[in-house]
Amino acid sequence: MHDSIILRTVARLLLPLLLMLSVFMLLRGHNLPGGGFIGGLFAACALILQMIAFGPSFARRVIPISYLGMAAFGVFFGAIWGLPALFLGQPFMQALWLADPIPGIGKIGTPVLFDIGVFFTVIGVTTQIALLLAEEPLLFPMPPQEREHERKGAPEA
Amino acid sequence: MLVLNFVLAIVWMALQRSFSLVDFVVGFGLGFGIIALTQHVLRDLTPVVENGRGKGLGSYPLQTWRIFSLFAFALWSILKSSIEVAQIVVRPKLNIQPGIIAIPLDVRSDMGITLLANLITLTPGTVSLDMSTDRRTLYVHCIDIKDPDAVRDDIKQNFERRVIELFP
Amino acid sequence: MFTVLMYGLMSVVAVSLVLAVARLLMGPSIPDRTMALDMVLMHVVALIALYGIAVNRDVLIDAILVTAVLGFLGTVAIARYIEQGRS
Amino acid sequence: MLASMVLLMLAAAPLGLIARREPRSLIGWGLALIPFAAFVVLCTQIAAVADGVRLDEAIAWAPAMGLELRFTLDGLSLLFALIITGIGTLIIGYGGAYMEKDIGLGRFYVYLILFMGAMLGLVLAGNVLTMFVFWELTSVTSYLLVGYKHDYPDARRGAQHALLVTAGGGLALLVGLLLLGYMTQQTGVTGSEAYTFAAIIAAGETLKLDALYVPAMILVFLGCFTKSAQFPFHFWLPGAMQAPTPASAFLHSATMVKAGIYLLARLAPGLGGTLFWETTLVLIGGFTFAFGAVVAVRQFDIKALLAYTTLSMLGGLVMLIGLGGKYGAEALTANILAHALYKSALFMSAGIIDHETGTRDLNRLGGLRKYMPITMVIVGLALLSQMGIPILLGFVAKEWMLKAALESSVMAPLPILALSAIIVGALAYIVAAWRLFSKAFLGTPHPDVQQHHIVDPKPAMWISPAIPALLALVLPLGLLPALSVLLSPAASAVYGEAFTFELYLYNGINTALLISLSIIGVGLGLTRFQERLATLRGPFAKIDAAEVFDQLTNGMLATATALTRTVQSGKLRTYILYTVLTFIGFIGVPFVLFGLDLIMITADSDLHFYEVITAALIPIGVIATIRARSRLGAIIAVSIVGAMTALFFVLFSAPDLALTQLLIEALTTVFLLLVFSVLPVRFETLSPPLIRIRDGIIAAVAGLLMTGLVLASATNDLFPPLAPWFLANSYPAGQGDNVVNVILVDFRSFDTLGEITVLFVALLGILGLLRFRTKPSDKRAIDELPVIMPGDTVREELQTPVEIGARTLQKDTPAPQQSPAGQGEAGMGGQSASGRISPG
Amino acid sequence: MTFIEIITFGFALIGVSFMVLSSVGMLRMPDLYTRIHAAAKAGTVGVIGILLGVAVHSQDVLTAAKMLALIGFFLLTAPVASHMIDRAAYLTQVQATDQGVIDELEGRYDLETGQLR
Amino acid sequence: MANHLFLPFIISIIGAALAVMFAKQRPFARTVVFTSVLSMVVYSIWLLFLVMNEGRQVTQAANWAAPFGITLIADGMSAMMLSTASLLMLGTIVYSFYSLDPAYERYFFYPLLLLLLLGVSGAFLTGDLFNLYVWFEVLLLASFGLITLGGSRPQLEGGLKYMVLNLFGSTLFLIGCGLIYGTIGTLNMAHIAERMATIQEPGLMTAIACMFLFAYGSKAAIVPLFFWLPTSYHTPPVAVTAIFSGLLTKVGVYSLYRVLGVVMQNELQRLAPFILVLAGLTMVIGVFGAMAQMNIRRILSFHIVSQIGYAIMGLGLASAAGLGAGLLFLVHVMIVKTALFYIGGAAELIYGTGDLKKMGGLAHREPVLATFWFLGILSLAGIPPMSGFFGKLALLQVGVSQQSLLITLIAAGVGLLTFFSMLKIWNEVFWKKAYADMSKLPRVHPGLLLPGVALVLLSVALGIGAGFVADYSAMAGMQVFDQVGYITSVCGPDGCEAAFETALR
Amino acid sequence: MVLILAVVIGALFAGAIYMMLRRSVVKLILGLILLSYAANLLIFTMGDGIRRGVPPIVVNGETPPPGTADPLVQALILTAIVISFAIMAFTLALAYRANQAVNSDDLDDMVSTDKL
Ligand code: NA
Ligand code: NA
Repeated sequence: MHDSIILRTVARLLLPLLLMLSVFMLLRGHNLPGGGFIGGLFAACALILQMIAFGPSFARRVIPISYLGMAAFGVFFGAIWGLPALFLGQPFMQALWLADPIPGIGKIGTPVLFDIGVFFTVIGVTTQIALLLAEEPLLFPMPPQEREHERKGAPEA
Repeated sequence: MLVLNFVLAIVWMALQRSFSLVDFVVGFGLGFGIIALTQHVLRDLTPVVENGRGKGLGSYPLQTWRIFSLFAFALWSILKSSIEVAQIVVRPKLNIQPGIIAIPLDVRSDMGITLLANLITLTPGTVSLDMSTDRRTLYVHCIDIKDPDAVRDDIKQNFERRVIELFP
Repeated sequence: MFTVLMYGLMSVVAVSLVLAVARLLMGPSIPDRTMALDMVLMHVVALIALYGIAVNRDVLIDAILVTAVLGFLGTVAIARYIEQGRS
Repeated sequence: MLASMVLLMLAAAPLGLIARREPRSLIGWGLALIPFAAFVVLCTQIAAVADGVRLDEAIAWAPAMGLELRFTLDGLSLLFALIITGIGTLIIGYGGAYMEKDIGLGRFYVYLILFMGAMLGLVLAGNVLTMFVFWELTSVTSYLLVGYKHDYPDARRGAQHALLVTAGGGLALLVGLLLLGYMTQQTGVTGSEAYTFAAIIAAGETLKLDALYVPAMILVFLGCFTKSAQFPFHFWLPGAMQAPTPASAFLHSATMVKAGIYLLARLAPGLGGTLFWETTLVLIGGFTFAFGAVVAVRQFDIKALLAYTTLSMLGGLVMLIGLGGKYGAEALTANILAHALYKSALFMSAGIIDHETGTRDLNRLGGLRKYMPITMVIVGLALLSQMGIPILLGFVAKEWMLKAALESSVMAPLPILALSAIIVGALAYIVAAWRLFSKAFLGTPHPDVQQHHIVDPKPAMWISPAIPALLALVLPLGLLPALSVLLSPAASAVYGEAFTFELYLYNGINTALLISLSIIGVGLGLTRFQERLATLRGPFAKIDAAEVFDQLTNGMLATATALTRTVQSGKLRTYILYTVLTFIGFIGVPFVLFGLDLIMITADSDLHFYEVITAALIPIGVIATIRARSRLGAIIAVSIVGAMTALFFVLFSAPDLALTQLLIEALTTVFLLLVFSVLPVRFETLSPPLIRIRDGIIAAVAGLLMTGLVLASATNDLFPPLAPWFLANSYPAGQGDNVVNVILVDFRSFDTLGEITVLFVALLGILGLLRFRTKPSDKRAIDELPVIMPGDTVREELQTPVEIGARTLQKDTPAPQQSPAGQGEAGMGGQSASGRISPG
Repeated sequence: MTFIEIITFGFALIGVSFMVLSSVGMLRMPDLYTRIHAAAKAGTVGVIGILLGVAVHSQDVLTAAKMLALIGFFLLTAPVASHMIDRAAYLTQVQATDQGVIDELEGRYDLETGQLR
Repeated sequence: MANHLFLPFIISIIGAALAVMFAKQRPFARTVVFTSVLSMVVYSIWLLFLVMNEGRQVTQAANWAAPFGITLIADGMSAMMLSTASLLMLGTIVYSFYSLDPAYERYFFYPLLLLLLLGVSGAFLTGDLFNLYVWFEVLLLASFGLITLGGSRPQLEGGLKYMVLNLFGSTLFLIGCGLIYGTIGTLNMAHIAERMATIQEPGLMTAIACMFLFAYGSKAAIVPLFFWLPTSYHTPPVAVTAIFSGLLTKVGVYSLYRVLGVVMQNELQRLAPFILVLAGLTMVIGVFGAMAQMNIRRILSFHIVSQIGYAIMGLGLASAAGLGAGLLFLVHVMIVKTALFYIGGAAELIYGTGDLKKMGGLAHREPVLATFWFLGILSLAGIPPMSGFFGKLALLQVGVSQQSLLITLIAAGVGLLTFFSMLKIWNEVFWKKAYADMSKLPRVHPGLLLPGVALVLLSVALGIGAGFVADYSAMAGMQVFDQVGYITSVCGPDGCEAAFETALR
Repeated sequence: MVLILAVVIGALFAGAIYMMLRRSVVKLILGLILLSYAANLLIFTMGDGIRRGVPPIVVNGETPPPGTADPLVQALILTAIVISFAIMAFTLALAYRANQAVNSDDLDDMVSTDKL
């Protein structure tokens, strides 16, 4: 069934808006409801919207980075920001803050950078899982007889 | 694309609740990054200004006026027809003749079609059901069709005319 | 006084929410239920907005409203997969 | 000195592998130097021990558990140690010649030397746990020796029976010894000291009065009776005859089976003398003595006959310990020595006969006197000693045994019972001995015997049995006083006080002598009816203890199968049902018992109508999910629950939660659609109404329990919570206004680090799950191999528990292989050994 | 009550009443397609009303701008949802009410190829 | 502040992330994982001796003071478990090099192993209840991934049952955390311990303690919550089953020791008789299950359940000596059971099946494999001088000295049945002669033997060096049972309540 | 409100268990989802009181008043939600693959790994 043009156009329109919103959610998280998880989920929703509108293969090309790589990078990025404290002889992941806030973004410290790591992990994991699940029937189609049995039962849907 | 970038910068400033230059720079930078990252998705969302196909669309201020007039008209027609539908719902006896009508379209661009379809759906009483594969005809379900042709003309005159000015 | 009115309105929306859920439970076909779910989400948005007014913390609720609107993602997904006969 | 002797011998075991190469007989005698060296060292101690010197060495092993390697040398230990090393030397030499053509001799010697070291350690141990360590090692090495020819199912079965019975008894013994140690600790002795024999014996008086005395003794007896093959645990000994003859000669006659006797003797001074002790030992010992002897008469396989006489003598020794007193102790030491000598000689001779003629079946032998004169002499001497014919050591030992019974101070009926058992046993000994001698050496040779060119073996082989046989004759003639130097310290160790005694051949007419001579007379008379006696179908004919043990095992396997099949049914639903019922039981019972009164229901003043609606819609959503008739309907119903929860979080001031819940809600719906849209459409209700009602009730009870727990816990404010600290420190210390997020990325950032790892692992798992599909490889190496080798499996190998279960449950199937030839009451290895010629 | 509050309540009331009407409409309407009209109405007028109320109540230009952006965002997504549901319903043969006068879409779908003339 | 405690986390998280990021360069990814585990082994053994000399090591994550921040604490028990776990993981990685077909590597087999070790190490080192839940979930998900990797039907069926039952257990653990916070108001284990100590009579706390007994009991596969183990453990490749047998149920037991042993001691005393009953049932049903099987890995799997009964007996004896004995037994059984899986797996690879009826004649064919299998079952049956003897002896000794004779006799009896079912494997696979000519069967690869042999030798060494091990586990047992010592080392000399009040002012 | 919440949690828990006891894999998964909802709501009730309109947000620097909602509980639930989401995703993938391998949605067909 051909995908509805209306859905596709709206999806494309929403993409930049939602991504912007997700970054905003991430950065304001420390002071107002938001943060790494919520920002990450936002961005993931935006990408999954593309998947629903255009199908998984298109969604994979929306961002030219492998989502698995992004997830691994997120974990790595999140973990390394605990190390600076260790070098100063403090316990792992102790918060270290820059003296004055960066205009336009706000105070930056290891917790915020850790939150950015969380952000990328969430995007990478959620989107990759969605794409894996969506591509599954295309790569390994269900055995045919399964299909007949399905049609037999009058689908209420 | 540039327009989109500016829009994003403005959105960023609104979100940040501060309109300083620094916020604009940050907003624009972020917008630039996002558009660069996903530009092949956004490629043919032709913004109003750059579309030069025939019809000499006149200058930029005229376009902005048209946007606002479309916006105002939309709000007005939403209110009007929602009251109509409300009456239908409230009246104890339901005498409505719902049905699906086909409307030949002149508008071509994605944005145009989407805007038109959404406007039709938004005005209660009409829901755009589907678009023919060759994007020639739009099928709309109406809650109460006294005279099919009247409805078709009403939609084409009021909505399509205004939309086509913006997104041919 | 104003807040009491607001709570009143919220209760009205709550009743309307129950009606929407009724449709969702009865709805013969899945598109009925999907539409009803969409209605429920609208009512959630409405309740959150009214609550924001009543408790006077408008700044907090904007993020929530955006998310509530994102609920449409679920509705669209359901519709999308119904129509593909994949169900 | 003692520790190094034991540990060196254990360490020397691998040297046995030299015997993989030729000439094995020479290597055998070379290796015999190991035990011989120990024997010599021990001999140097005889004098010192006789003067009451008591060597005591200890190496700490696990002091926290009272475990140390403590070795002591007193009379009793010396006697056993000398037997072990002396006969050990002969056995190893003999083994080299006996298994000259078998490359496995290397492996055999490793096990044998390991056993010898363990046995030595057992008898020299000063600490009960040290003894137990070696006790278990002897069981294991015996298993390996009996199962030497493990290709044959009978060997495996015999080995398994031997190990399970002795190891089972060993475990009971361990608990018994721990009880003894614990009781000794109660009397004030601390640490590993409490586990030494000396301390236990010293505390004997108080231990005997302790309530735990009887259970401890029962457990210790279990260990000893299984090890020393007392009735009803005797059946493993005949089964163990599957072992190569050198092993049978060494383990299952002279040493290992005497471990139980050694332990009882060692504990006797401290824990002996109670009514329970005496009655148990005399009854069981006496019965085994008589029973074993009687059964021996009916055997056709020489080794089986010797096995039954061995377990009978072991019964006798147990009885002697029970009888107690000086004479009991003396008789014990004398008989231990006498039996060790003649039985090892007989076993080795049986090996020679088997080695030369190829069979041990008395029906297929006969007339060997013309072919094997030397063997005949050796067997003759040994049998005379077994029959207790005067001037042989056996006669002296039997004299003392009768004296012990006559003079014993134990409670009334026991001495008479003991005496009658001795008489019956002695008579049977005589008949069995004569039957062995006459059928093997006298009479006309059996046709098989005639064809083979049978002759006496090389001296390297007959020298080993010859020495103990000669000693049985030489010792009584002149060395009795010298012997008492060895036996007195041993007897005094068993009796508890030091005393000396003299063995004598003749010391005037006394009742013991008269009984002994009359026994000989009657015995010789009975030999005329030996064949009829051999085939007498007594009351015990049908019970084959080994068969009973097998049926017990199969019965247990059948119950195990039945239990597992019901418990582990495979249905996930049943597992979840059991789990939920356990949940209700584990948490419900204590909660109902103790927690109910804590439930406080407080009115909530500013409750709003819309809050009630929001909350009420959640259960409605749950019911909708349950009753949904299609998957998409169910997904939508679940969405209501999610949406209402999110709304609830908004209304009760948890913005971050509401945001996360709504987003997760949308994504969950998408994921569910992606997967469910491919699964089958209909939601037919699969289970019958009755099941659904039952599940409903269980679910409701679990829900009710959870409601109760929530009510009891939420209103409980016994202690101030942590929350205020986070509210206070979020801005100043955490540099952030959104306290929840500050907790997530700073205060408890370690949780969040774990959480993103959870996400990451989930992704890796899903990636592997969806994209990685291994093809089941169908080619297997074993498929082309020829079917299981048909063969010498005389008895059906333990089939799968399933088949056994089936077989055992149908009661009527006949026991397999009722062999035609006279089925001995408890034929060796449960099989008619007569028909089997066991190679090598 | 202050003037601002009155206006807020006004907008909110309009919004809520339209929502209630649409809920009622959803229950009363004979078939799915007519019900979608009622639902769409709630989405549009109902929420817009309440959001305008919030904008007014906040007495802050920025929040009001944000609310307008939100209304815009909402106007973009709500119709798409209704459209998708309507389309899905038609494709899976959910029958319309018998009072239906005309159906110019009749027979235009070619289910196999997914084309629509 | 013992900041070295963070090393295991840093090593494994960054190691795993790198291994996935550079998954294309297979050799690099493999060495990253190997060096990570190797350094974990070295670190944990160093920690073992550090704790022995200097006592408990404590630090606070992100430097927020107890009871508010997350505490990491390593005492004797955690050091013992951590070093054994990382050693076994090293063994599994070496074993996988030789036993596993390379395709597994492309789907992140080694990073999953490393993350499993991360979860386990986190559970051993954390001093915070909710943080324990998080590390539980890490190791759970890693185990879900590992058990299903390969996608064969048995793996999927078994994996589904494994997952659902474990999820139910871990959700109840989460609910338990909630209830504890609701009633006791804190999440720091030391603080909970201090506050719960003031509750004398049985009440709601007993029900909540039972909930933890249920949650950790289902993870430790005690009766009647063990169904997930036998149905799924025999389905993945042997290397996976081996490491599962050494780690997963043991984390459940460790959590029982930590939460019931340290935090809820009053409740432990009350529940002790009930726990002993569970221990007995677990021993018996586990060994009965093993006797009914005719497949190597299924027999060994049921034995895991049976051996957990012994560890629960240690808990049921509810004393420093009991816990010490339990720990000694636990370390022994982790090593020996994993070794038996390695060796059993090597035998299986020769025949291509684990069905005893199709195997046989291996004693002559592979004498080294036979010898170490025999030594392994000796150790499992508790025959001296193997480590098993000391494990069992310690438990029986404490059982006797605390007059719980019934459980002691059951423990001894089940030991015999264990030996019986292990002998069945010895008889059928090694001694029975099944095939006339076995020359066509493949020979066992030395690499496959290396881990199994090494661990059996370790069991012998632990037997001979039992003095040190016994002392260490006795010390560890005392450390666990010494609630005051635990509280003061986490929150300072005047306890957590005082620290709590000063911080709030 | 605590009573209402307690009843809701009880209903969710009961519904979850009933669904998990069904033979269809799909219902089992839905049961697990309801179970995680029950757990999350339970933890929420365990917070330092259930309060309206006082989110744990610091307003221009002052410490939030004592009646503020419990932030710790909210942080725990947020973690729990995300973890149960990851687990739900894995459960779905596994149920899908199991269904594909066994070609049936009925759990009673998945007993092969326990056959003696
Ligand atoms: Na409309
Ligand atoms: Na509380």
